[in-house]
Amino acid sequence: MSTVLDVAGLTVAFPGVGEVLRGVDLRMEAGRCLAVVGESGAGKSVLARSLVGLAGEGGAPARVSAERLTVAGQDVLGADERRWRGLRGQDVGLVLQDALQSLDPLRTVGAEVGESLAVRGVGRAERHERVLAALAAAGLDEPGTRAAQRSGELSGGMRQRALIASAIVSEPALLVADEPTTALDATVAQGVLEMLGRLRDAGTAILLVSHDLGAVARLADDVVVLDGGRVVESGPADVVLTAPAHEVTRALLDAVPRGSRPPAAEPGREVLRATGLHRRYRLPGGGSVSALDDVSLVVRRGESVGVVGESGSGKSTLARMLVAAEQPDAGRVELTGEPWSELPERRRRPRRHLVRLVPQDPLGSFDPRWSAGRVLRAAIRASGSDRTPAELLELVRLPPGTLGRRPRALSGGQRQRLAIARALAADPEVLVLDEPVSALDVTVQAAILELLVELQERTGTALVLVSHDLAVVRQVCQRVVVMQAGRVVEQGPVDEVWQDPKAHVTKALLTAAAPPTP
Amino acid sequence: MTVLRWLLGRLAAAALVAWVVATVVFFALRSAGGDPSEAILGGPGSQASPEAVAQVRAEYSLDEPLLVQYLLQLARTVTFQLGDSYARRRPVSELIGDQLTGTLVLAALGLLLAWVIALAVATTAVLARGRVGRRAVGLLRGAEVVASVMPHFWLGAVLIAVFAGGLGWLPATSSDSSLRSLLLPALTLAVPVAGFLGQVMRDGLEEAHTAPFATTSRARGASEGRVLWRHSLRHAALPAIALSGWAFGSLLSGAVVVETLFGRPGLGRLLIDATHSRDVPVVIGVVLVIALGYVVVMSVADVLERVVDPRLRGRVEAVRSAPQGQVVS
Amino acid sequence: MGRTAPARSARAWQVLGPGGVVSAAVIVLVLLAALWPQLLAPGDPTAVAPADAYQPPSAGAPLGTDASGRDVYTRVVHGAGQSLGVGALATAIGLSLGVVLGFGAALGPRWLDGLLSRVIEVLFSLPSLVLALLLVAVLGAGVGPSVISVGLATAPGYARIIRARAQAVAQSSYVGAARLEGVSAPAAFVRHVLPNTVWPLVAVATLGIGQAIVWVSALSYLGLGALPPSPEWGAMLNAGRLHITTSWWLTVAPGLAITVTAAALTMLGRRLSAVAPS
Amino acid sequence: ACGGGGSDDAATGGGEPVAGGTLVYATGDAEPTCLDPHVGGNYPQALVSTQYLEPLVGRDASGEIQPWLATDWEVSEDGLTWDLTLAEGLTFTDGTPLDAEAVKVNIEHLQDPDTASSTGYLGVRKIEEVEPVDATHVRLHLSEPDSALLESLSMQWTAMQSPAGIARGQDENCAAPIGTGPFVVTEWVPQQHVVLERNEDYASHGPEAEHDGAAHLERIEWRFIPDPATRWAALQSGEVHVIDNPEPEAIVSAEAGEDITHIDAPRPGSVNRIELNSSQPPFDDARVRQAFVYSADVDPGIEALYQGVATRSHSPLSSVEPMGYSDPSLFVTDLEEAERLLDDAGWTEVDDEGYRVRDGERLTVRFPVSTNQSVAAEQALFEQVQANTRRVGFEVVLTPLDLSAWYGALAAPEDGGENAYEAVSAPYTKVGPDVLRTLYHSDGTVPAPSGYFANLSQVTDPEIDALLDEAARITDPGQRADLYEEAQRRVLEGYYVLPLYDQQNHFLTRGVEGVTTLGTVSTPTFVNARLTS
Ligand SMILES: Nc1ncnc2c1ncn2[C@@H]1O[C@H](COP(=O)(O)OP(=O)(O)OP(=O)(O)O)[C@@H](O)[C@H]1O
Ligand SMILES: Nc1ncnc2c1ncn2[C@@H]1O[C@H](COP(=O)(O)OP(=O)(O)OP(=O)(O)O)[C@@H](O)[C@H]1O
Ligand SMILES: [Mg+2]
Ligand SMILES: [Mg+2]
Repeated sequence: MSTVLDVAGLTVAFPGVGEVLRGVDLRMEAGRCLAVVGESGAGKSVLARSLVGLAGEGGAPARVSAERLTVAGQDVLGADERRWRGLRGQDVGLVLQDALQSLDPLRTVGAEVGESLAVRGVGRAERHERVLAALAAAGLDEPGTRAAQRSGELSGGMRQRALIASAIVSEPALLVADEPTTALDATVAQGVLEMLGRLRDAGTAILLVSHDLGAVARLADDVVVLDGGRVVESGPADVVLTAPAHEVTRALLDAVPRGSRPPAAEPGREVLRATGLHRRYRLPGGGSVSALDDVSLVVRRGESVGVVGESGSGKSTLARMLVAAEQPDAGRVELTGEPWSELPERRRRPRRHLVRLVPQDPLGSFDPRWSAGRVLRAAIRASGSDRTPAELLELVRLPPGTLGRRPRALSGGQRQRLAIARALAADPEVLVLDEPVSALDVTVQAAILELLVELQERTGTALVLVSHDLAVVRQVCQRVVVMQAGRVVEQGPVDEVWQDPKAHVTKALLTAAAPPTP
Repeated sequence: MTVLRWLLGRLAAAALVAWVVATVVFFALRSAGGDPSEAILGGPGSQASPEAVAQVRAEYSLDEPLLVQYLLQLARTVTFQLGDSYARRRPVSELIGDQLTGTLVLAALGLLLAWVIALAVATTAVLARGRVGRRAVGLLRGAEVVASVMPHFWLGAVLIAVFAGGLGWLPATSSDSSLRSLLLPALTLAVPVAGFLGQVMRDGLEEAHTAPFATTSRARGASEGRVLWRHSLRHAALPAIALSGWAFGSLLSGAVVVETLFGRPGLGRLLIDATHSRDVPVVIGVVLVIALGYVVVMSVADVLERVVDPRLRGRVEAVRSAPQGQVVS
Repeated sequence: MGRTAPARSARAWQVLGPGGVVSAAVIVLVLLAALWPQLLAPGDPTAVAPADAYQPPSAGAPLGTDASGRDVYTRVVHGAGQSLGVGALATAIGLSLGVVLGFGAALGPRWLDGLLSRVIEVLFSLPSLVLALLLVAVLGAGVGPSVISVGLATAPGYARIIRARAQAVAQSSYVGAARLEGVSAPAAFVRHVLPNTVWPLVAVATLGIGQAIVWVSALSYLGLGALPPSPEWGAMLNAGRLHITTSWWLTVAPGLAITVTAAALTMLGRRLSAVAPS
Repeated sequence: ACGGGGSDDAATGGGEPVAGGTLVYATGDAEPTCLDPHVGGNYPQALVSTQYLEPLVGRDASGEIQPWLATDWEVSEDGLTWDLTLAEGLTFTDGTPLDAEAVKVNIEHLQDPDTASSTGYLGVRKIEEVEPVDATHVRLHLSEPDSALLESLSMQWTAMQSPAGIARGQDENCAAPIGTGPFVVTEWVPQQHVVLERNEDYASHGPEAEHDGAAHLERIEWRFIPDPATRWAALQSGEVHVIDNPEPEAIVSAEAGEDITHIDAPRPGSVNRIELNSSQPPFDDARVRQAFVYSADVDPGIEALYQGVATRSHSPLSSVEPMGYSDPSLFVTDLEEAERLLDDAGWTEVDDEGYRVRDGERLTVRFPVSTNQSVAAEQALFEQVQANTRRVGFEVVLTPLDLSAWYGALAAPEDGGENAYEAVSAPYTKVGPDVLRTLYHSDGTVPAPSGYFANLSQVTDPEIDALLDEAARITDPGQRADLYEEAQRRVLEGYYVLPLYDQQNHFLTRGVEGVTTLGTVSTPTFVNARLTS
């Protein structure tokens, strides 16, 4: 087999930042898939970009040096911009991490996908044909229609596929795919991975950058673990993932949600009851979508309920309904046995502290001008509790120094903790969390989930956890509700559902959430 | 359907504009010193006989109560009957018709020049490489800011003194629509606007040029030039197009000064003269035309934005605003 | 907070960048001239000495003298108060009106939004100089009418920004979060919407002051600006313009004062708006 | 390079004179709203109409009335009947003969209220009836003797137009009046230019004409360029051949240079002066007026601002008026005396801003300035007056106003005006010393229906009235001069006015020779002009 990639001693530095890659060695053959894993900031994306000579994109110009740099069979050590241009798109395809913004929203998908051909002067007719073929190969239905659309008219999964199509349209020997599945929901991600598998089987070498070890396990032949810009471990995938030698690898593997919680000791009194909720939304182009269709749910004290489902299945709508941020078209929600959803806002206000929502995007939920301390003090005042901000920080394991900082100055994990602390200020009966970890790095995600479990055990607050990731739900919840197209299609104790899924969606979600080890 | 609604909305805006203009101008000029009958009878300071004044007052309903006069004026304006000029005794529509093209040509050339300058500035800034290049971009930014606060009358005076009085390359006055005679006034108008457009375009270009889609394009083997022309520029042009509506207003304001300075015929000069002589019909007419022109230009900008950005096509009204803080037009 | 002064200034440099810091320094200087002109120029800006007319810059008169032999430097310094005041006042007028229109449109009922949005659009369609001409015709020349008209002309711009901003903030998830905490609508307005809408305006207003100074000076060109003998920069610039080839300092001094001040305000405003949390 | 007013020995600025061609004239005066100077009647109209309309008589540099369209005139013993003899065989450019009937139509046109003629109307006010005797003889019947009649008829505002032209109606006649002049209006694009084509059949040569036959120039393009700096630059760059109203700076550098010729042609009538409103406090007290005059100290300012272009005047009348009387001894600068006068007048207290106060009233002088009429140098001079009079405690409030508002501020309160001035500068152009009657006769305080009146000092002195009435009746030049001198002396000694300088009327020419100005209202005529290649 031919060597597609041969890199030795690749070092990349940025002025003012320092070295972000330090002597990286990589080697891969055609028809193989090499996965690069590592924590956020390890240098994975820089590595991916370096392979097409675009290391310095989007910032200061990079200083790149290497002992050996052979890409797609060509020695590009010290290559000038012209050489690189000849290589890019033709011999190497790159799929950028920000899939949703990587297609020019002003141009048609066809023009975007065909660009690497257009650059090389391929005629219009041939280009069109090859674009359609690439779109089909990337697993998009109706390639003709898609080619005429613009990226804004495509869903996230479609965009990701179109982007991959644009990288493979010239049939490059090497495809570098940076996090091709992060933006996608589980079932869609599954499809994209399968497609990449087919490409590899057809002979394309794939360099897969990912922090999702589940995805890696399913696709990669070999794995390289990056940490702080250095390769800390490398080897065949099954070896590295089952018998990790380096602590970074182990930490990564540990962070993957695994295992489940024991069922709650005694389900306490009922705190929240939703009966027969309906909600329809009007769509911009006319018509309407049923976001909730006869959904009922009971939440008891001390219990934690997971709500899972594909994107758009109505999970967030349900969450908003529960905290009375929105009114149902039909059906009602009761809070601690008393009316809730049908009350006017004025009468709800005194009992608002009983339910709390932790929103998906914590940063947006903080007034940018308020410090963490002020956020907490306001929450305490609003709920009339007698906790102190310091206590709350302690509860979510944030250092007291956080009090004076603004939300922007906090990391993603810290922000999520602050959002939880704010919700806890009121000693709520129910805490509703909408995708609390989807935006976080695996290791941070693990810590937050742990915190949630611990909190619930300490305070007995009922949790409603909305997620598209069954593994996340399994780690925190005892009971799970599976939704599809606004309806509850399956519910029951997490372990039962996990072992014996009934609904089709549940099965799909489970495959996607399968842990890396066989 | 949406197109029809959009059109109706524009028409409603035009009618509203007419009403506001008529009201504002009428009361402004009527409460200003001086009497319209003077304007009619040969300008202020004329020594017309009492009979003549009385006759004119009756003829122009100036002896009616103010409210009646206002309603009469309103009825005329909203139906776009501009009437006759007091001072020049010609139909206002004719007067404006004579002056309109000159001003439009001037404003259009000004806008064009502003775009050319702004484009040049923005692309240079984005393509600049190396230490010297960066330095130059820093200077360019400073120049943009300075240009954007340059008073027209001063800039124009300097241009005249240098290029006409001093070097004698271009005429100091501008009377026709030949490029030679338009160049200096158009440049005077263009520079401040170019300063703003340049800032906006450079910001947009810098953002678009580092956006993931630009990187992706490079990863496909596209050259810098291709990335610029096929991708980044279109994005950068969007806010600039939206701004051009505002810029038009600014150019017309500027035209008042520039036309006087260069001795160029046009609406701006007509407006000043008419205001000075309290020639209410002319002032209403000119202001109305300017305001409606603004509505038209805004609509054109709307359409253009939709041409460039298909994402906007579904929306009824595009988001547009003056450049940050550029609230005067 | 126990932060030391050097640390603070180091931060200012970081936050504002060199351009911003230089701009801030220029503005401080102009403010000083505005508030305490005697400190920088102890002379009388209106004292005439026809015998000394049109003197080029020299040690005695660093920026030369004008047609009436008045010291240009002294006049520029003493003009700062009026020019800056003019800019600030016009901006204040524009802002106050903009706040009323903008908040009304953003937070009022739908019909009010529709109505006010139209009003804003129509106001926008009347170029500022046109408004100014009308107003000066009514109120007579002088700084007052110029200020009011420039203020009026800026109002729709501010209103539009405020409307967009207030709408965004009102629909932001932090206001939503506060409402879900049981905060009443008026309280949420006072705590979140108002400050988050108004603070970013500080940056915009900074820019606006610079613009207003320039526009009021344009009115001076049409003979409608400040009353003599006030050393308003626009009036000085216009008077000096006629002598551009023979006594260049008469144009250069006030011209620089206007451009540098307006540019500094613009630069600072842009920096501030880039830095401000949004 | 300087050409005297009205003289022809101006330097040619090099180059050979050629026949034909288009001369471009750039005026800084306002664009007329009507090209017929009978309608309204202001200086801009006089400027342009000089090229196509001609008056009945002219005037030479010494103030002597000269024949023009009328070759001879005779006044009856009682001064009530004037017989004019018209030149033979003259026609207007539309072919209409210039005959007695035409004169009648013109005078009646001037007297028609619809025309709203101002200066022209005042000039022919006393004509009761125009009697055409035969084709070339016309008899004017006056209601009272008018020694200024010929002077009035020499002005551009009473110039003769074709009766057929007038008959077209005002709108049409305004666009293109038809006269006997060396040029014909062929096009008027508002705000841009008036195009004047040569009158090939020109025959009515006036006193300034130096050759027979048509003008040398083929065309004149009359352009309106309000900005003085632009006009000057346009002259320098050769876009235009003649500019008016140049800034003193420009005149000085033109004088220093080679190729630009300066024509200084002060306007007749009044001088530029500051009029002090004697009808209300504080200037109803002659001592306060005198104190103002004593403290104004305008000489250094005039020297510096006009750089020798303008000469200080001490007379109410222009230096081109032979009957002007001047007395420099009255207009000294004496601050101590000024202070004393103010103390005497009761303005003894001083407020914390340094202004004098009497009975709680500040010694304020409101001074509205017309931005359309006062050039920059003059406004600067007023600022100096403001600063100078401040030294003795006057507060002068200068208010720049546009023309309408300015007239509004001056107009009498009963006519909706404000009478809101204590000082004002309003030059008045009229041929002959009779302008004094317009400006200082108490009749002049009676406002026209628009509220405007010419006697802005509001002088109501029966003796002055009597002197001026008498002078208007008497035709003997010697007696007339004495009467006018006495009247002027009284005006000056009453400190009603602070004379500044002649009404500045300068022209700069380049690439053209033979530009002369009329001895009447000092407007330029291009009948002799030739472009130099
Ligand atoms: N153009 C650049 N200029 C300066 N620093 C950069 C640039 N690109 C990346 N870096 C820095 O290099 C380091 C590695 O970044 P990189 O994007 O490769 O991380 P990553 O492993 O892809 O992380 P993630 O999983 O979050 O995508 C980071 O500290 C980042 O801030
Ligand atoms: N405010 C709204 N207006 C219109 N449609 C809405 C609105 N909110 C939700 N929808 C629609 O309702 C459906 C359910 O949305 P919801 O946000 O509850 O899904 P979700 O399960 O949370 O999806 P995701 O996992 O992507 O967050 C979707 O089709 C969505 O487009
Ligand atoms: Mg990355
Ligand atoms: Mg959701």
